[in-house]
Amino acid sequence: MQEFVEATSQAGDSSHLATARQRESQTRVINRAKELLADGTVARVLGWKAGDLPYNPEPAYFEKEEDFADFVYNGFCGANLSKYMIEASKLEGKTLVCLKPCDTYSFQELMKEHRVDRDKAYIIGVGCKGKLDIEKIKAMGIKGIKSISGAEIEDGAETLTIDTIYGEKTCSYADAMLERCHVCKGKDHVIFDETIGESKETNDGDRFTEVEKIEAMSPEEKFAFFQKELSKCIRCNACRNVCPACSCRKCVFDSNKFDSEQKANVDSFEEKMFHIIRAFHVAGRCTDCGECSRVCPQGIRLHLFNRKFIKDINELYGEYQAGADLEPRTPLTDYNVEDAEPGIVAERG
Amino acid sequence: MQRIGVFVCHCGTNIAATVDVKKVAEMALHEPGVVHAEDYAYMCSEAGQELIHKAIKEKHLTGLVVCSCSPRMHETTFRNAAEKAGLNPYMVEIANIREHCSWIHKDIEEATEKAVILMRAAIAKVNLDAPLKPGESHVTKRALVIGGGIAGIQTALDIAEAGYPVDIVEKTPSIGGRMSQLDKTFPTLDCSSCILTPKMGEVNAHPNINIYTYSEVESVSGFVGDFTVEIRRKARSVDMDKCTGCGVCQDKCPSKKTPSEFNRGLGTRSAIYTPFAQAVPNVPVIDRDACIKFKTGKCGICSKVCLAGAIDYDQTDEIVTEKYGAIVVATGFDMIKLDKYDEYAYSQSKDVITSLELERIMNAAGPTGGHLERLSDGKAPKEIVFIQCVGSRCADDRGKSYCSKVCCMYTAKHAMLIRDKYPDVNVTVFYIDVRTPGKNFDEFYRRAVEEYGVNYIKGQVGKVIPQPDGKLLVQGADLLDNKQILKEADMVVLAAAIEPNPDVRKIATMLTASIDTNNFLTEAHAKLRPVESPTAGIFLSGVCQGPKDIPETVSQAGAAAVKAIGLLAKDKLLTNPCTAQSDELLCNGCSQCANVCPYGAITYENKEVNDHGIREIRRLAVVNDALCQGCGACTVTCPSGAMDLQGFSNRQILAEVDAICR
Amino acid sequence: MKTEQKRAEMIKEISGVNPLKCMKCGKCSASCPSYNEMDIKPHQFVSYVINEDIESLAESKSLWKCLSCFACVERCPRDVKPGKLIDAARQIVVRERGRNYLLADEIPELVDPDTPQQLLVSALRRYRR
Amino acid sequence: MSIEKNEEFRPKIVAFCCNWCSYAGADLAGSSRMTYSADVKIIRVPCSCRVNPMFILRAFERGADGVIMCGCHPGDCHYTSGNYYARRRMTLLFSMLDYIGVESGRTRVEWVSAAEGAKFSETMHEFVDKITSLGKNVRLEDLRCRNL
Amino acid sequence: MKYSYFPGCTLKNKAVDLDHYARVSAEALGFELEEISEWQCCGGVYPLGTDEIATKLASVRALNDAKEHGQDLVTVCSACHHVIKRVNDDMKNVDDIRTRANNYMKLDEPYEGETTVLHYLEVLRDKVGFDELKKKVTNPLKGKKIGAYYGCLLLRPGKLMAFDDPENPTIMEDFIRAIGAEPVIYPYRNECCGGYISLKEEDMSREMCRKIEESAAGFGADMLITACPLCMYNLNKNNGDNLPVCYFTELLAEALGLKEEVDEQ
Repeated sequence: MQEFVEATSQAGDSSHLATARQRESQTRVINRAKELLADGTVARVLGWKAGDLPYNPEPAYFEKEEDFADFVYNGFCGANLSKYMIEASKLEGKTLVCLKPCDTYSFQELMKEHRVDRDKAYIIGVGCKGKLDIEKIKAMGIKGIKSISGAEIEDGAETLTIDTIYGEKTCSYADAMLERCHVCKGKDHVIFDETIGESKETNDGDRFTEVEKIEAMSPEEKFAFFQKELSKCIRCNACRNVCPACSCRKCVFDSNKFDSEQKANVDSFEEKMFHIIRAFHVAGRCTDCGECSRVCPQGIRLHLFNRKFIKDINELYGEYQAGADLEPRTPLTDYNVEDAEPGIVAERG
Repeated sequence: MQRIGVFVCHCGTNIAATVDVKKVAEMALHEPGVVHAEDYAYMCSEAGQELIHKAIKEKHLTGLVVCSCSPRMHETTFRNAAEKAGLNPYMVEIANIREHCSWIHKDIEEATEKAVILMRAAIAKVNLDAPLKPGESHVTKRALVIGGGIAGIQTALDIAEAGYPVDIVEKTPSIGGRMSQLDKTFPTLDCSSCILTPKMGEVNAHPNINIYTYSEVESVSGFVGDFTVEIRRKARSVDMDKCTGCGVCQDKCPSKKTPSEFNRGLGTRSAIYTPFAQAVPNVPVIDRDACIKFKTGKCGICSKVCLAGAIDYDQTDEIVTEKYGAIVVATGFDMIKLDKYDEYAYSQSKDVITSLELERIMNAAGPTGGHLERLSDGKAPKEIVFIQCVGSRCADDRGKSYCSKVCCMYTAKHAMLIRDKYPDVNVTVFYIDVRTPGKNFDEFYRRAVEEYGVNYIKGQVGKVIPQPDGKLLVQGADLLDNKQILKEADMVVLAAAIEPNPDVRKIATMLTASIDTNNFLTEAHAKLRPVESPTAGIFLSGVCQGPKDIPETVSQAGAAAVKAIGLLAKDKLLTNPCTAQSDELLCNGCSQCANVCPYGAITYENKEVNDHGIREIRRLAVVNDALCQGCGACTVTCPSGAMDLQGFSNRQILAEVDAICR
Repeated sequence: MKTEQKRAEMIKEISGVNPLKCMKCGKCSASCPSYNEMDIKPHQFVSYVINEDIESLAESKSLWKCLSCFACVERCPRDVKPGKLIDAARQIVVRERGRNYLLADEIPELVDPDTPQQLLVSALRRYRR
Repeated sequence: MSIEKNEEFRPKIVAFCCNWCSYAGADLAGSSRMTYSADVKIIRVPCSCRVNPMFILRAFERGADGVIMCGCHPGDCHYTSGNYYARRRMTLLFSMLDYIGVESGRTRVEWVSAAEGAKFSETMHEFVDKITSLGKNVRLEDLRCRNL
Repeated sequence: MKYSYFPGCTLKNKAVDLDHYARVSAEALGFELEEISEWQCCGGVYPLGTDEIATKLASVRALNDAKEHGQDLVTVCSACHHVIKRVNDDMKNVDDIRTRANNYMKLDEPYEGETTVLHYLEVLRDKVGFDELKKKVTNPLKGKKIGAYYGCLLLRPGKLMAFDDPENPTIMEDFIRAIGAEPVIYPYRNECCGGYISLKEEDMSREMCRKIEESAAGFGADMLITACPLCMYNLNKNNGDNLPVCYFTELLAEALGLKEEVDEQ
C-alpha cells in the first residue's frame, strides 16, 4: 500500500484537479513497470513522459525508479511506440513497452517483417478510450490552456474541462478525439504479455467516407484537392519518421538508388511523387494507425493516401488488415490468378 | 566515365533504307561517354565484328552500343565479339532500330529521330553498366520427351543410346502417333507399321527409356538443367504389371459403339481398348465415359474374364514428379476441322473424306479391311477426285497461311496406290501447284502421272455438289485449258491442312516456350538454331515446330536429341549473371522479397556489417545466383531499393526513361 | 501517269483489292456460275489489272455477265475477291460517259407486269451512272 | 466529331515490355512490318514485375504523356508469376494516379504474347490515339526537367 | 419488343402481301415492326466501290433513324438486308466512309454503326426462337417437302453478313421444321439464280433457275421458299408451275393461321 500512496501524492503535486481514482490505470502501469524493472525482467521501460504543456507528452525511456516521476498515460498519449522497438530490440535486455490496442497491429506487422524482436519486448497492453487532438480543441476557440482534466484513461466523463487563462471551458471528449479514433480498429490488443486498464469502443464513423468523396470528384477537382493539400508539404519528413511501416534503414528518398535523393521539394511534382511512393511502399503493410496525419505540422491529411490503397485492396483482393496476424504475405506480395486487370481503374471511372 | 563505341548497322537496306544511319552515328558522338561511332552494312558479319574488335583495341573502349536488329537476334553475337576483344560481354547494349524502328516506320526523318532516341537510351544504359560474371548451376542427367509419335520415339532412342535416361510422356494409351495411322509411306511405298513397329518395340525394351502412356504433363517448374515436372498418369483402370495383353477383355466388352479415335471415327471400338493391335504398351485402358460399369455400376465383364486379375476399377490418377535436365517437345499435329469448308460438302456427304481417313480405309487393319469403298453405300468407287490445299495457303481466317508440305506427296502416293490396286478406277487431282522438293520426290510424282495415268488438273474446286443419286458433282477450274469442269465422282478426298496439336499451347505455356500465330513452336533461330526453343533447355522435334514429312521429322528428332545430349553431357552450366543483388547497407531484412521470389533464391542470414563505422549483426537478404533467374520481382518489393537487378538496375532503367523523355 | 495505269490504280482503289495477293488457284473460276458466258474469266481479271490492260476489261462481255453473287468473294482463299475487281471495272466503265449498258429507252420492252422494283433499281444502279 | 487531329502535338510514350513475350511481340510486329506510331519508345525489362512504380512516375516527371506496360498473358509468365505481382502493383498505382486526378487513360497495361505482333501494333495505335486525344501531360510533369 | 422496320421497294409495291404477312405474323409472335418514316430505297445493290458515298446514304438514314429510336433495324427482303448490313459495317469500320457519309448527313451526333441490322429470319431464330415459334403454330404445314432457297445475298460475304454458315446454312431449314413442314436439303440452295442480270441476260438466268429447280426437285422438294422478292420473281418466271416458289412470310402466316385474314384484306 505504501507504493500506492506515494504514487498518488506525486501525481497530486502535478495536477490539483486529478484524483487518485482517476489515476488508477496510470499508477498500475507505473507500479507494474517498477516491479518488472526491479526483478530484472526488463531493462527499461518505453512509455510517455509529460511535456512542457499539459497536452504534449512524448515517448521516453524509463530506466530508474526516479524517472517515473514524469511518466504519464492519458488521452494525449497518441504516439505509437511500436516503431521505437526497432531500436530497442538492439539493446541489451528486454524493453517493457506500453502499446494501445491500435499500436499492437503495428508491432505485429513489424514482427512479421523481422524488424522487432518479440523476445526483446515485454508488452503491456494499455487501455484506451480514444486519443485527443489538441488541434481540434484549439479549433474550437479554446486558447491559453493551463490544464485539462477528463483526459485521464479511467475517467468515464464525456466532457473535458479545460482551465485556460481566460477561465474554465468545456468540450465533449468525442469532439476532441483524433480522427483515427472515430474509425478505431477495435479495443482488443492483438499481441501483449499483459494488459492494464479498460478500453472503450470509440468507432462511430466509416473510414472510407472521405476517400469515397474524393473518388467521386472529377479529375480536375481531384487534382485541385491534392494540389491544395500537398502544396502545404514542407518535406520535414515527420510523417516518414513516425510511421511504423516506414522503417527502412535508409529511405529511397535519401539514397542514390533511384537518383531520388532530395531534401526539399521545389515544385508540386515532388510532393506528389514522395507521398505517392511513400504510400505505395507501405501499401499492404500500413495498419492505418494514423500517426502520419497526427504528426504532420502542416495538418495534411496524409492518411487519405493510405486509406485509398487500403480501400482498393479490400475491394479488389479481399478484406485485409495489416498487422492482424503473422501471415508472411501481404496483398502486394501475393496474388490470385483471378485478380482484376489494371483496366478496372478506367472502368470504375 | 565509360569510353563507349557506337556501331550502327545498315542491315543491308533493312535499316538503312528508312533510317539515316550516318546521321545516327554522327549524333552518337554528341552523347556523354561516346568516343567512337561508325556505321557498317552488316555489323553481325565477320567483317562487322572485326570493326568492333579493332575499335575496342584502338580506342580502349569500355562499353559498346550496337544499333541493329533485336537483341533477341544478335545480342549474343555482339557480346561474344566484345569478349573476344577482351571486353566484358555485359558491357554491350543493343538499340533495336530494326524491328522497333526501321521496319515499322516509313518516314525517314521520323525513323531516324526515333533511332537516335533509342540509341541514346542504350548509351545511357551502357554508361551505368558494370562487368558481370556468370555463375554455375548443375545439370540433372535425365531427359523428358513430350509426345510419343515418330519424332518423340526417335529422339528418345537417340538420347537413350547416348547413355542418358529418358522418359516419354504420351497422352493416348499407346505410343506410335500419326505414323501408326498411315498405310504406306512415300516415296518408297513401304508399309508404315512395318517400319514403325520395330522402333516402338525398341523403345519399349530400352533400359534407358521409361514410357508414361495415357499421361499428360501437369506442370513444369525450374529451368535449364534443372526442370521439375509433374506428370499426371491418368487412371488406366488396368494394372500394367498384371496385364498380359491377351485381348479377351476387349472381345468380351459389351460396349462397342464408341467411335474409334485411331480410325478417325470411321469405325468403332470397345470401352476397354488398345487403340490398335501393335500398341505399345500392349495394355488396354478403360474409357470411363463409355464403360457400362462406370456409367451404371453394373457389368464388370472385363474383370470377370481377365485371368490375370489386371482390371482395377478403383485406380485413380497418379501424379509423378521427376527432375529433368532437358525437355524435348514432340507433340505433333492433327488435321484441321473442315467445318468452315462446306463448299466441299464434307459434312453433307459421307463420300467426301479427308486424306487421313483414306489412309485408314486403305489400311488392311482399317474399318473396311483395306477395301476401297464408299462409306455411304459400300460400293466400289469408279471415279475418285482429290482436292489439294484445303485450308492450306489461305490468307483469310478460314484456313492456315502456310503450305502443309506433305499433301502433294501423299496425294501422289494415294493416287498411285489406288491406280495400282484398282486399275479400273479413274483418279483426278485438282491442284494449285505440285510441290515436290525432296530426294526422289518429283520422280515419284511423275510416276503417278506417267506410269499410273493419274489425271492432274491445275485449278481449284469451287464446289462439290451431291447429286440425288448419290454421286458427287465436282465443279472445278482447269486453268490451263481455261475451262470450268463439272466432273462426276464417287468419292472426293480432301487434302486438309495439318495444324499443330491443339494441346501444344498449354504445354508451351508451362514451358514458357514461344509459339507463333499458327501455334507452331518458335525456334531460337530460324536458320541456325532450328531445333532449339528460345527458352534454354527446351528442344523441338517434329511437326510441333513446322510442317514436315517422316524423313525430315526423323532427321530433326535426331538433331533435337543431339542438342539435348550436348546439354546433358555437361556437368555444370553457366548461369545468367543478370541476377538480383542486395545492398547490405540498405537491406532491412524484412523478407518481403523472399515472399515474391518464384525460385526460392532469397534466404536470410545474420551477418555483421560495418555501416559507416557502426558494426552490428543484421538480418540480411542473400541471393543464390544459381537459383535466381533475374525476373526482378524482388526489386520492386524492396522499399529501400536495397535489392537491385544486375544488368537491369534501377538507375539504368531510369536513365533509359530519362533518355527517352529528354 | 498513263491512262491505263491510272485506270488500273483506280480499280484497285475502288475495289480495295490488292491483285498481287492472288496465287492463281482458280477457285474463283471454279465457283463462278457465269463462267461459260464470260470471255475474260474471273481469275484472269486479276492479271489484266496487274498488267494494266483495262481497256480489254472495259470491252469485255464479262462485266455484264457477272451476277454479283459473291461466290468468288466468299471462297477466295487469298483475300483477292475477283468479284470486287469486276465490279470496280464496271464502275469505271459506267462512270466514263456514254458507256451505259442499259438505256432508258430499252426498259419498257424488258419489263413485264410482275417485274419487281428491286430489279429495275438494281439494274439502273449496276448499269448506269 | 473528332475527324480532325491535332497535327502539332506528338506525344511522348514510354512502353515497358517484358523480354519474353511483349518485347518479342513487338519484334514480331516489326518483322511483320505492322506499323505503329514512332512516338512509342520501348524499354526492355526482363519481366513486367521488374517495373517499379518509380519508373512510371519518373517518366511522367520527365514529360512522358503516357506510359504503357506490356507483359506475358497472366498464366504465361516466363518466370511463372511475375506478371501476377505486376498486375496488382499496376492496378493499385493506376488507381492512385486516378485518385489524385491524373487521367486514367494515360496509363495502361496490356498483355501481349510473343505471337501477338498484330495485337502489339493495334494496342500501340489505340494508346497513341488515346494519349493524343488527352493532349499534353501537364499534371505530373516537372517543368524543370523540360529542355527549354 | 419493337423494331424499326425497313420494308423496301418491292414489298411496298409489287409484293405488298409479303409485307402484310410479315406484319401480322410479327404481331402474333409478340413483336412489332415500326416502319421507318420516309425511308428511301436502299438501291438494291451494295455499292462495292469504296469511293461511293451518295449511294450509301439511304441506308445510313435508315440506320440512323433506328438508332435514334433505340431499336434494332429489321428487313424482310434479303437485298435490303444485305445492302444495309454492309453499309452499317462500313460505317462502323471504314474510317473514310464513316467520315464522308457523316459529312454529308450533318447529323447532330455522327452515326458510327451503332444499329444492329436483323433479317426477319434472324428475329425468328435469335429473338423469338424457333422452339417458341413452333409452339405458336396453329396450322402446321404437315407433309410439305420444302426446299429452302437462300441465294447469294443472305449468306455472302459470310464474315460480314454473319448470318449463317455460307456453305452449309441451316436457318431456313430450321424455320421450315418450325412451321411443321419437312426441309429438303439440296446443293444448289446457295447458288445464284441470276436475278440481277435477268433484265438483260434472260437466257442465262433461265438456265441458272433450271439448275436450281432440277436439283431441288431431284432431292424431292414440292416447293421452294425464298427470302428475296427478286429470287422469287425470277424463279417463278423461269419455272412455270412445276415447282411453286413462295415467300417465307407467306408460309409463316399460313402456319400461324393468319393467311386468310391477310388475303381478305
